[in-house]
Amino acid sequence: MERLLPILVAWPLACGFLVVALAQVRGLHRLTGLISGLGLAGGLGMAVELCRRVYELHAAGGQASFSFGLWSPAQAQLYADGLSSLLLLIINFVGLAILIYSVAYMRRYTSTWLFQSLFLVMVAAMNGLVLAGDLFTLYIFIETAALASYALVAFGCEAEELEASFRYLVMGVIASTFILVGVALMYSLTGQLNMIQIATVLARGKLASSPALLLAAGCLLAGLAIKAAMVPFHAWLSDAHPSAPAPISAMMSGVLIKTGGVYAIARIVFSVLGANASYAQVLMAMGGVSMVVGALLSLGQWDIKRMLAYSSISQMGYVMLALGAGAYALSSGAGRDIALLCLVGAFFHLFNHAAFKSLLFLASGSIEYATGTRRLDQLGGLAQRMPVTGFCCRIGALSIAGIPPFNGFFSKLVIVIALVLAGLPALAVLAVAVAVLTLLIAVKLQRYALDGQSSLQAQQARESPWPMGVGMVVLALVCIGGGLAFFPLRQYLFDPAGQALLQAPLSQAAGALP
Amino acid sequence: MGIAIYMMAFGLLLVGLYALVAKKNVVRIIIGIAILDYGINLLLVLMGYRHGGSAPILGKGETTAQLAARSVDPLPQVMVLTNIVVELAMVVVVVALAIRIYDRYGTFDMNDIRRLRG
Amino acid sequence: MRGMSPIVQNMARLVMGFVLIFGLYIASSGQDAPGGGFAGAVIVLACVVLGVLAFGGEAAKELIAEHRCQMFAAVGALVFLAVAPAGLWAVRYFGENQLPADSPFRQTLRHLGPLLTDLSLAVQVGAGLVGIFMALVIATRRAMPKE
Amino acid sequence: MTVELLVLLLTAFMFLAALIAVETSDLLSAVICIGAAGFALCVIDLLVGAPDLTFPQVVVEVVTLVLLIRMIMTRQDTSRQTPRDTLRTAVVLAAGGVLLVVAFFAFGGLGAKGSVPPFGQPPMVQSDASLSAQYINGAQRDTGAGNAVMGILMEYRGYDMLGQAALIFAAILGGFVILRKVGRKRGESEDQA
Repeated sequence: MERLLPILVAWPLACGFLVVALAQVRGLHRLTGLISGLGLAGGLGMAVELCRRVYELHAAGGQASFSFGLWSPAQAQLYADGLSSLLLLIINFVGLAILIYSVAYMRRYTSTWLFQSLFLVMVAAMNGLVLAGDLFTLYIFIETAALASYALVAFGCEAEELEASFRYLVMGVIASTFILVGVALMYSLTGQLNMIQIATVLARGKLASSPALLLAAGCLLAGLAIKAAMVPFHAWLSDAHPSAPAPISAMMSGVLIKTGGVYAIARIVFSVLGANASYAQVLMAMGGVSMVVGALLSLGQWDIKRMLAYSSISQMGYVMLALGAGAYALSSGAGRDIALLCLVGAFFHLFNHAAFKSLLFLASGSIEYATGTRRLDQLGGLAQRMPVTGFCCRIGALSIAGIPPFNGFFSKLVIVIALVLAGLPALAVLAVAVAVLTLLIAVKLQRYALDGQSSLQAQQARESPWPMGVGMVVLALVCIGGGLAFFPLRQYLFDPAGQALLQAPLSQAAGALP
Repeated sequence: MGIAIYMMAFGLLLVGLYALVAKKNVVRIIIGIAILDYGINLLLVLMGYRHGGSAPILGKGETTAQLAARSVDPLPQVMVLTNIVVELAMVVVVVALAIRIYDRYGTFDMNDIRRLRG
Repeated sequence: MRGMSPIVQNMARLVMGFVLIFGLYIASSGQDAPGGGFAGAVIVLACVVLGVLAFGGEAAKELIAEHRCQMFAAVGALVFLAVAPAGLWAVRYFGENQLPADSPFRQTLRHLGPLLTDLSLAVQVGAGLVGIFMALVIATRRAMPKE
Repeated sequence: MTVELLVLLLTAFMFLAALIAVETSDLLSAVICIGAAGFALCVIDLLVGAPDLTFPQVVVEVVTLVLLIRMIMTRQDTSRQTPRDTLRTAVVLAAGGVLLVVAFFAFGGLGAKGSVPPFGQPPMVQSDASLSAQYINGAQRDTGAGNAVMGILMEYRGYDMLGQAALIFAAILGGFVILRKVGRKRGESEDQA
């Protein structure tokens, strides 16, 4: 089983290399789409298998984790537990749906093999990122995924896209510098790079609240907060995400900011630094502010993709708030069950957001494909002209708004309940208020794009090609099914993921202390 | 003296950060990226230094224990080596971006390069 | 980009061969001395840069086509993916098994894996970077008339 | 002691060169200053026992310089001499000041406790349990590499090597993507292509 972990990175990567090689051979260049599909399908299969194994171990009550090191387990560079396997499932599933969509969408661009190859490299890097058990490996893969995304944002080579990519790259370089300074300081302080070993050294408590640890943790968290576009550092996201081709917007908003930002923050805070009260406050403050500011900024936009990009900040705020509440419950002695509920809420919302935000970005891409514009005030009446896109867009909008049968409602409900139980009723009220704001955003999207009078552009719109429809319908089904299947999903995916963070060695050690 | 050296390395990082955040010229921003990379490489390689240490390469007839007793820390060097690859990768992408931006906008001035937020 | 004077061209012709050999040496000697695949590849790139500066971009453009560079980069990367695990396995197997440490067979095999890994990495990085450099040269030339 | 003094002088030189590169008005001098800083870094690498780093550092340095100089020489810099962006400068200076003060204490200034090990005493020296002590003690036995840096890079941390290969591949493809002449197809051929 451990041997599966490097293959999860190497297989999509090999397919990505193969795509470029085949594209240069006459007669074989038509195979590139198939090869890239195989790359992601293989990744998805392995992710499902990993989830199954992790669940079996979890159900048996044992240590539900695998680690893979080339030499000795103490130096393991790869580590998989419930959280990693959940993220792997999200990455590969959403990636596959987006790839199917992009087969048709990318026909308007040149050199599509470069797109497919970069997409696969990005997915492989994200797989490696969530599997990293070593801080420096984490850094390398964050950097690889980011580098691929810089190039993909500029894929259209138009002036705006190049500009957005440049601004994004500058922020990315600042972020990765902070991350690497943090990793270097952490190594110098503890003499280790492996996360478990660092946590063990830190748990001895010699370094507690020393300025050096403050600097190291501060650099790491600041760098990752830039990657996650949390509010003081959110400026790049609203340029980069809308400028990319729609499949890449979907991938970045739906998956990249979660793996490179939120996942890495959760992993480092819970598994390496130890979830104490001060980190909990930092996370909750960051999450709460992002939630409100993101929603307010989103409401004022008239560009569909820009509106969706700002709402990503807000929704990631929810996840961060729930993670912070989990850390708070853990450190304030409210009990592990409540902490677990907070984390389950966070991961459920992360899962749902990956589905509905990718869906909405794909739908907006489809609208742009058909009408040539993304301005809400130039659209209208698309529900009749483009039935499949309209239907999927409506489902995505209802999910993000938190209307009951869809998945967004349930995850927000879990988060609100968990916040109340954790003794943070004020934040629960804030979460409900932001949910109302999000509802307004969804209403605005539907009112101007789908309903009402058809504008000039919208009257000539035709339904997009079928691969785009397939990609959207798959994600829409997840949005419908995710809400109804909360309890099985919780049992099979979210509980192992939450336990993985709570079971981290440091939390145990901290629990043992008075 | 050790602290002074480390502070210089941090100062280098801050100069790079300043160039990235406050400067308005594409070339100067690229220079800032290069400075940041130098700062990081410097910080890492300094963290691995040991008083009177020498390169971690096994001499003729030397045992591993003797090597471990005399050499500098090899792990930060490995990190720097990897980071140099990252640096070159960044430079390739950012120079390509800058050239294309110049093609499209006809300038290196970020004040004129702002069609976004329109 | 035009070429430089004949003196420079002759000197460059003389030096380029040595630089190329030096790059290959560096790429293949990472095991016991400073060097490695990446360093070797970048030295090969420096050789191409020298050639382009001396002889001009036109001369190199026909020799180094973009699709060929992409091809070589991808094939080098694929070989790297195939060879690196085998090399690791070989190092590990011959590091742990019972053959005497100084037997030439074991020494050879032990070094072969890392050597191939280094060389494939050098092919990937070298071909790719040379291709990018040529693309940059062409892009630079296109910008010239604007002055 | 002499090594420390030399390293201090060279880092100060790098700092000054970087400052000049950022502040000078001429772009070409800026690029040359940054080249000087890079070569100072190579000398530091040699001084502190890291000859493995000098090769890649020098060559990457030269390639960067050539790229930047060609980029500047063929293009006119039409950027205006705008007044300094005071808000951003103030933010950076404030954040940088805080960072420097924290870093000063983090590196053991004024005898702060629990600091980063002082210059000249890497974690390897402090304890045998540290990662690099484990690596260096096993390098020759496990990997047969006389060069510990390469042994670690290629074998102990072989997985990073995979990440590196992916990273440089992404950069190469990214370069090709960005330098394409045409990104989007236009006109009638859109729907059939």
